[in-house]
Order: sequence, then C-alpha cells, then structure tokens
Amino acid sequence: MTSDFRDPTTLPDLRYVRELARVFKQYELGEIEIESGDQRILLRRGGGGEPVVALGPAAATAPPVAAPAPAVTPAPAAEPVVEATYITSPFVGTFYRSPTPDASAFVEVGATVSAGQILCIVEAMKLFNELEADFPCVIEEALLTNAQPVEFGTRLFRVRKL
Amino acid sequence: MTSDFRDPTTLPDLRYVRELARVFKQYELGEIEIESGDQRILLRRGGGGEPVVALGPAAATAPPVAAPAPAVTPAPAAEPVVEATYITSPFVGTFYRSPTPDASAFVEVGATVSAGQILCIVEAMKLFNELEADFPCVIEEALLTNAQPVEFGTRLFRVRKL
Amino acid sequence: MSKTIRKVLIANRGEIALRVIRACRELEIRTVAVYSTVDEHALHTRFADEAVCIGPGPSPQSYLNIPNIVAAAELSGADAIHPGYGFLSERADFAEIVERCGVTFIGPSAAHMRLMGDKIRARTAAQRAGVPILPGTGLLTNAAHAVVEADRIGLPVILKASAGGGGRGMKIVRDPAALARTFETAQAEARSAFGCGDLYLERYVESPRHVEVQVVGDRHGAVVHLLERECSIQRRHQKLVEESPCAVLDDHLRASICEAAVSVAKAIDYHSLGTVEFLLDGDRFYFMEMNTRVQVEHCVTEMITGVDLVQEQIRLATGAHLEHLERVYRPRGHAIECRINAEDPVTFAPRPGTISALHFPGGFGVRVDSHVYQGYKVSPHYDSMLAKLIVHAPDRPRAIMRMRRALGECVVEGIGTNLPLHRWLFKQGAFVSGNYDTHFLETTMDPEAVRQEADAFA
Amino acid sequence: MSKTIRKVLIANRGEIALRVIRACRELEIRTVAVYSTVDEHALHTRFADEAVCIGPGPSPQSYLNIPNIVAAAELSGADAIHPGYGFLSERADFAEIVERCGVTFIGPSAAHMRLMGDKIRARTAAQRAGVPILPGTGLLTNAAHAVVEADRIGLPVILKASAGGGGRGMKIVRDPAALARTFETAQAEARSAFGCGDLYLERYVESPRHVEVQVVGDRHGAVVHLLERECSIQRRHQKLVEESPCAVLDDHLRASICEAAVSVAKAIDYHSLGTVEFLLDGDRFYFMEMNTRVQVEHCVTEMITGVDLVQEQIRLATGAHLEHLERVYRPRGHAIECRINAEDPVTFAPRPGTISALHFPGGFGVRVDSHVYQGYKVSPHYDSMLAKLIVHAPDRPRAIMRMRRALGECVVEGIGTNLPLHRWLFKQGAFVSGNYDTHFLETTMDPEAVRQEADAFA
Repeated sequence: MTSDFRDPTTLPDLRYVRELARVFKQYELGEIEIESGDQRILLRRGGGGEPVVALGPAAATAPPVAAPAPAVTPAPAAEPVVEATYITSPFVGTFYRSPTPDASAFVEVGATVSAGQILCIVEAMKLFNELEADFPCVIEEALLTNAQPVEFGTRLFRVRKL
Repeated sequence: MTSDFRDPTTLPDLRYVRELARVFKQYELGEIEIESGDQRILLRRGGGGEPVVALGPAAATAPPVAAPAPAVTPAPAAEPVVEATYITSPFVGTFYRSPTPDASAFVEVGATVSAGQILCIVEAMKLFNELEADFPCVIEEALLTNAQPVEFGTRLFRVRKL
Repeated sequence: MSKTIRKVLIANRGEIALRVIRACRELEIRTVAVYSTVDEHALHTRFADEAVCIGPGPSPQSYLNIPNIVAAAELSGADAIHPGYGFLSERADFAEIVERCGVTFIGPSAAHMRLMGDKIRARTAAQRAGVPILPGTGLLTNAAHAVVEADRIGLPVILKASAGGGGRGMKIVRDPAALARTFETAQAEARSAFGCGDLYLERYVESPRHVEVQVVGDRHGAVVHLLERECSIQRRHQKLVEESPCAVLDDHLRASICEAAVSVAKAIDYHSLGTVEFLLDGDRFYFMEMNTRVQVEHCVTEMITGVDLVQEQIRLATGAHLEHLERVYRPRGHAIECRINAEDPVTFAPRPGTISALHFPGGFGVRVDSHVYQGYKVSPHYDSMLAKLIVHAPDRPRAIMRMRRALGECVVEGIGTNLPLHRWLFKQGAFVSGNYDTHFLETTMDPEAVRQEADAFA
Repeated sequence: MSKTIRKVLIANRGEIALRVIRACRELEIRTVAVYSTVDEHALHTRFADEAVCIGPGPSPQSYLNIPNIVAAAELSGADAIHPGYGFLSERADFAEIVERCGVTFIGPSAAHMRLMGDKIRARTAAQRAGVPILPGTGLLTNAAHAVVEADRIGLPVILKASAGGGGRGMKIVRDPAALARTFETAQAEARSAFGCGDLYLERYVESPRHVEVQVVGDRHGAVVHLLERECSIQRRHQKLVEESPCAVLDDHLRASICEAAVSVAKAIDYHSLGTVEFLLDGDRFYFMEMNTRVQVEHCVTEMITGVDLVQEQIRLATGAHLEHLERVYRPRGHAIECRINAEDPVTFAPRPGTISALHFPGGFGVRVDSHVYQGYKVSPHYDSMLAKLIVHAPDRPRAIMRMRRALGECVVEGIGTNLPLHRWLFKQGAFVSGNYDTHFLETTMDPEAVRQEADAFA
C-alpha cells in the first residue's frame, strides 16, 4: 500500500508539512515559506492568530493542515519581541472590562489613562481584583471581551506609553 | 542514507530547516536567508519582519547531532580523513609480518609491491590468513609490530598507490 | 460520602507533577498543570491535558501563589487539587481554602497538617498514642528554662524549632555554658525562618539511623502501614538515598516500629498518605515527626509492595475505604532510590544549566522518575533534583549491584550532577554492609575519591 | 563440572546486546562487545568493558562473520559467548565452533539447536513426548504425496518448510487443485531461502492464538517452566505485542500447556533457556516449534516472575543446577510488551533515519529496553526495532491503562515509528477484552484511524 499522504505529482508530502508545522510551533515562528521547483509551502501565524497553510501549485485552496494547536494557552514570556507594549494579567481569573454588567467599561480604546487608573477587573475566588495602569498610556486595542478566562501573562490591552 | 522527510530532487532536508530554526531562535535573529540553485527557504519572525530561509539542493551537510563520546575502541570508519592510503585488516586476529618467527618479513618499508603480493598474516582460530595487496603500491610505513592484536579495519601499513 | 474526581489540578512541578499526571492518566482522570513562565516547556506542562500559567519563575509568585492556583482550578473546572510534595503540600491554609472552594484537597485535613506541623504538639500526640519519644520538653519559655531542662535530660541535647522539621531549625548543644546564648540565636533564627520562635529540647542521639514508616488511612478510621523506609544517607539533612526494607531491622523490630506508626496515625484519626519518621538508636526507636503528604521516596515502597501510592491517595480522597490496601505487607525483594541532583558531588553547590546530552538507564528492575530531557534547562529557581533512579531486585546485595550498573549507564552532560557521589557511595564497604548512620556521608566522604569517579566518566 | 565465566563476548547488537551487558555487569562479569563499523557509536559498543570491530555494516560480513567473532573472543580472552537472539543465535555450527575453541556457548547444545531447527524432527520429538501436534505429515516426498496427505488431513492445510519457522516458509492451501503447483513453488522457495527444500503438511487452523511457554533447564536433567506468554498480536508473522499471563487460559489449561512444554524439553534433555510455541485453538493446543535461545519477549516473563532470565541463562551455562529456579510460578500481576519499531505504522515499511528528539516513558511499572538515544542513526542494515516498552501492573486492565499512558508519553521524532499503531491497538475493544487471534491486526487494522493517531501526536 502506498502512503495516503502524498500525491507525487502535485502536493508536497503531508508528513513533511506536518513536521514543518511542528518546527513552526516549537520555535514560535511567525512564518515559514518554502519554495522548491514548482512547489511552495507557506506557514504563517496571521494577525488573527490562526496559522495558515497554503500549498502550491494547486493554488486552488488546499485543505488547511491541522494547525499546531497553541500549546495550551500561549504563554507570554516566550512570545516574540514586538514593538508594541501590552498590559498583561498578573492574575489568573475572569476578565471584566466594567465594574458591573450594566456599567460602562473602565477604559475605552483611544482613551488616555494615567498611572494608577483602573483598567479592568480580574475576578477569582469571588474576589474582584482591580488592575491599575503602571504608567500613563493610550489604550490602542482591547484584546479581550468580557468574562473571558485569563492566566498569568495574558495580554489584555495593547497600549502606547506616554 | 536519506531521511524520511526528504525527497532529494525537490524539497530541502527537514533536519536542515529545523536546525536553522533552532539557530534562528537561539540567536534571536530577525532573518535568515539562504538561496541555492532553485531552492529557497524563508523563516520570518513576527508580522513585520522579513526573516527568510532558502535552501539549495539539500547537498548542504546535515547539522551535527549530539553523539555520545567515542566508543571504547576507536573504530576505523570514524578516523579523521587523512590524505594517506592505508592497508587495513579485514580480519580480527593476531598480526604477523613474517610467515615464521625466523623468516624475514613479507615486505619491508620502502618496498614496491604488486597487486596480489602477500603483505602479512593475520592469525585467528589457528588459521593463518594471508593478506594480499589489492593494488600496486610502495610500503611507506609498517604500523604494527609482530604478534599485535588487530580488529576489523585496524591500519597495518601506510602505502603510496602506484 | 463518596465524591467523584474527574479532573485534578496539580499544584506542583517537576517529577512529582509528572508522577501525579501518570497516576491520573491511568485512572482516566483529566489533568490540569499549572506552570511558571520558566516552566513553559516543562514536561508537566506538556503532558497534562490542560495547562495554566500562574506566574513568573520565583516560587512565591507562582507555585506558592495560592490565589492564582485556586483560580486556575476554578477556571479549568478541576474538582480536586494534588499538592505533590514541597511548595504548598503542607500548608494547612491552602488545604482549607481549596476545600472551602468546593474542591477536594488530595491529602489529609488541614487539622492534621496543623497538628503535625507543630513539632511540639506532634511529640505530645505520639506520646499519647503510646509511642516512644526521646526525653525532651514541651515549649520552652526562655533560656533559663532551657538550661534547667537540659540539666534534667542530660547533655548533649538538641534544640529544635517547633515550626521546623525536616532537619531545619536545629542546634546541637554539648556545652551547658553555651546553651543560653544558643537559645537566643535559635529563637531569632526560627522567628525569621518560620515566623514562630517556639523551641523545645530533645536528648541528642549521637549515631542514629533515619527510619520512616509509610502509612495510609481512609476517612473511616482504618489505617495500615506499608512497611518502612531507610533514609540515613543524607547530606545537610537532605535525603540522598532511600531504601526499603531497612537492612538492620529484624522482624520483631520491624513489626514494633510499623505498629507504632499506625498507632500515631490512628490516634489522630489520620487519613490519606502519611509518613511517620523515627530515629533508630540501636534497637530502640523514637518518634521524630510525621509528614502529611506523599514523600519523594514513596517509590521504593511502591516497588516492594506493588501498590501505586499516588493512585491510592487519589482514590482515598474521594472518601473510599482502604479495601484491598488492608492487608499485611511483606517486602517483595528490595528497592533503592538515588536522587540525582544538579549539584556539585562534593560541595553540594547547585549546578543549574542546560542538559546537553542525556541517557537514563533502563532494563529489568530499573525505574526512572524524571521531568528532564536532552535540552532541558535546569532553572536556579527550583529544587536541584533531576531524577529519581530506583532499582528493584530480589535482595539488597542484588539491588546494590543493579544500582551500580544503572549509575554506570546514566549520562547527564552539560551540567554538574551528584552521580559521582552515588557511584562512590555504592562501592563503600560500610554502605554495602548496611552499617552506617545519618552522619555517614558527612563523616566518611572522600572528596578526592568522588572527584575521581567524576573523572572516570568524563 | 562447574565452569567459571569471567568475561562474556556478546555476539549481537542493539537492545539485546545491552540486555546481556546489563546482566553481566550485575554479576560482575566483564563484557566484550563486537560491532560493525556503522555501530561504532552504538550503546553496546560504548557500555561494554571492551569492544572489537568485526566488519562493515552488512551482517554477513560482521554480525554473521563467525571467524571474526570467534577471533575477537580469543583475542579478548572471553571465556563465554552470548549469542542474543537472531543473527547466529540458532546456528548450530556456530555453537559447535565456539565450544571447540574452548569457549562456553551460553545456550543449549548444538544438537538441541539442530533438532529444533528441523521442524519435522521437532514435531516428531514433541509427539514422542506425548504432546499434542496438529494432524500432519513427516517429510513429503513429492507433490503427489502432498495431495494424498492433504486429502487424508482435510483442507485447508498449511505447507511448511522444515528449515523454516518463525512464520517463514509457509503456504496455506484451500483448493486441492492448487496443491501440486503450490508444492513446487514452496519447495523452490524453501530451497533458495533455507538451502533445504524439505516440506511437510499440517492441518490449517483458521483462528489460532499464539501461546508460548518459557522453559529453563540445567545440564543435569532438571527443567521448569516460567509460565506462558501470549503473542497473538502480529504483523506479517512478526510479534508486535506480547503479554503474560495469557488472558484466555484458565488454571487447568495453563497447567496443561506449561506441563506439555516441560515434557518436550525433558524429552530431549534440553538445557538453558528455551521457548516452546503452541497454537491455541479454543481450549486445545498443539506444539508448533521450539526456540532455543532467549526471546525478544522474555521481559514480560521477568516482570511477572521476578526472575532475571539472562542472568540465569549465564549461570546455567556454567553447569550450575536450577536451584532457586525450581519452584512453582504464579503470575505476579500482568505484564505487556510493545515493540516500538522504526516502520510505517500502516504499511510496515522500514523508516530508517536519525532520531532528532527522544523521550521514553518512565514511572511506576514501566520498563524500557532500548539501545537508541537522541541523535542515534537507525541503520537500514539491521532490524527496525528501536525499543521494547514493557509495563507491569496488578492485572490486565490496569496494565492496559498503564501501557496507554506510557505510549502517550513516548516521543520519537525524526523518523517514522509504529507508535500510532500501538496507540490505536490499545483502544480497540477486542484487544482490551482479550478476544482476538493471530489475524487480528491484519484483519481489523483501520489505516485511517491509525493515521489519525499519528496526527493527534504531531
């Protein structure tokens, strides 16, 4: 029986791609692109966080390869160094942007906040831990919606330091 | 021996890519680009950067893998490549330069020997195996003295091919 | 009465986290690992069904961070927490918080932990259970009181912190003139180390062996012992080699010491796994302390009894009865454990770093419990133990030969380890004969010979 | 009468060479490894006290090179040779040459090997010992003879090469018209494969199990059995999973089959380790063949008896008596072995290459016998077996859970392995229930599901 995984005339060996995805995950790459003859493999961790695999030449949408499931939850320490600044969670718990369901958010995108200003709440063991800004900054992006679970280091807001 | 994940005619050796990724991470590089022949590999970190790896026909040597310390008895195959030519033992046994203790050596240093000429004896299990020259050559050095034990591949004579 | 455990959060790291994951997997219980940022690539993080990051490298902010750990349990829906050993495993407040959150704490009750964490109360409890204790005191009120008591007990004495234990917070006093001053120092030290300056005195035994008994109890009052462990090979009061059975106990003494351990556990209505530690002085034994958790060295007991202690610990936490555990154990052969640490074999200084090459021994009668792999980075934040090498053989001489063989096969490159010390130890006549005490290593170690063992394998 | 063995040359490679080195080391016997040039960095080369290079990669020039191996024994002063399994282990001429050189062959006599190597004579020997054999024939003189005999036995029949064995040189015949032609083909094949075209017939059993019994005898006529092994999980007549005890034997049947094995061994005055293989058809069993060496799967017997078979094999080669081996064995729990091979899990095609990452399972009840390491290059010259993963637990269900856990921990990267097949197998209801025969794997394997197991771990 021949391997189910490879059509020698068109697509690269799937095991090759799988192994590539493993390397991709293990080394936290943002993108791998391989071209050889008329073959092309591209792995990319896009803005949305979803890795993409594109296979040529059958540029016709190839079935997405089982993407490397993010380890359990991507941990912060090993994330690639990026120019942006993030406010991360020092607690494990549930994230809330407002003090109560009806109230408005502590901070909105675009807002300028000063050091010590409350940004959000992380609830754990019925305790509502308020998270304050350590430095004055502008909120550029709110990365989570209400009631999402967070662990230590989960990115909550992308900010620009002032 | 070729790797599983490698088709020598098309895709680069995956171990090469993996090692490259390891180097990439270890040295916190922003980009690696290698091009060779019609092959190209690109490794890129993050969204903005341009890291790339391109690989030539996998002729590139595979990365060294951590191997355990050399074995108890150094075997011949792993000896450093030297320019000189050696006659090695195809037998395990005891080396003798002459047919009997009183007789003179089959060959002396400086002698020119022809293919098929007897060079020495390796004795094992009471059998005296005569070792013949495979090619005409000049004996430049006799590396062993009488009655020394030899294993497969032990160097007996350094010679110069004619 | 009987709770169900479907998902266990392991509030620990390293080999014991892996040990608990293995037990759970074999019981078809899901697992949640917690990890610090430096343990992102650790095996417990990888092999658990889920993993939650609970803080940065330093333990107080991660593996000792109770709010984050309990929140991780809530978030992941874990219905039980296994504390392992070390870290929070003997923190009664942790057990209390866990139970208050409706999560099962896999261990005894907080009250047991408090009682046995207070060494003075523990002594009293043992005495009430009819178990021998060393001549000594209760809480000392001041230095003058200590002097009077020392005079009564007879020198030398040992001054101990009530909140200490495991060899920490102890001072030997041989000179009566020095006692008062030592008392003050010890009290200050205990206060800063344990947050409690309570001290007591015991007669000091010059040449003791450390023998401990594994007990296990259910929540219905039943307690059995699973024989003893001999742990006299120590460095700086830290066990380095453990074995079971103890080579110097005859059947009668074994029965007495094991019965004594059961008496202590029964007297306090103990449940879960526990270890009652004794000081053995010739053919007399004295209660020292009780550890209310799974021990590092539980494996040697597993080898000679066939009982999976961690699986049983989880089962008992549901309120189950002892059932099949309730039998009379006879040692099936002999087991020895070596703790392989990332430390200098002579100075015991930690040697963190990256493991560049690794080969663990295998084959018949060899068990390895380890969380390290080739490429693993040994962090300076945590304990230096890399692996437990355990051998099992029909008798002690053959177990020693097997351990020598296994130590010879063990390759750890890139960092310093205490393998040379173990290799040296297993050739020593006194060790092989079984004739040694807790001072053996410190008094007989030959640095030159140990260094030579290191060179022989370099 | 009793020889002393001080230095053993191991005429083998891979895990079994390491297994023998381990046994010798624990007996304080020195070891000599022989190795081909491609095995220069192999662990058996590294861990033996001495190592001699005996030839290039291809086996006929190295591991089957009798003159070089015997010369290596002479040169190194080895007083015994252990042949392992495979290679020269069942070559009677090798055993003879070794003994003629005054070196002890660790195994039975050449006569035993010759007798059991001839499957027709072996059948006769078993029959004379009063052990059931399948209805069948002696040596077939020609195709016409085969047709007559097949008619007598009843179809289907199986045509076997007398010099075959281990599943090699067999053809099933269901159609009487095809028999004559099949006879000619089989004879030609046997002649080219084994250098001997002798054939015989046996009734073909449609749904057999492979059950074998470990026997051990001394040179003084004493023989005991060490219970049975179940080896029905096979691919292409190669065992893949072995266990002990067999799940479908009741006490009565177990006693009968084990006694039968002892009868065969006693009838031929056998000594050393041996395995008597039976075909089990419901509650009836039939002698198949006897292997005159240590088996790959000896480890499962070691786990449930506590006997170190290789150490005993060496001891018995000195002429020692059975002594402590002479007892009645009852299975201590249950043991299962998985052979981890460098092969495609579905097609079984070999997958040599370099192991880029390796992690073997550990913990309680797990034994790994392996010669590979991270960075090891699996050569296409030799057998594809990388490791034997053995688990031991109190009963079969728990052994299965333990194996599932261990398989889940096992990481081999860089080459393809049959781990996905094992992971799939241990979830199959028929396997778990014990209800399967030797065709199980070939008839029920679901390539898609096995590939999914591979993906799940990618």
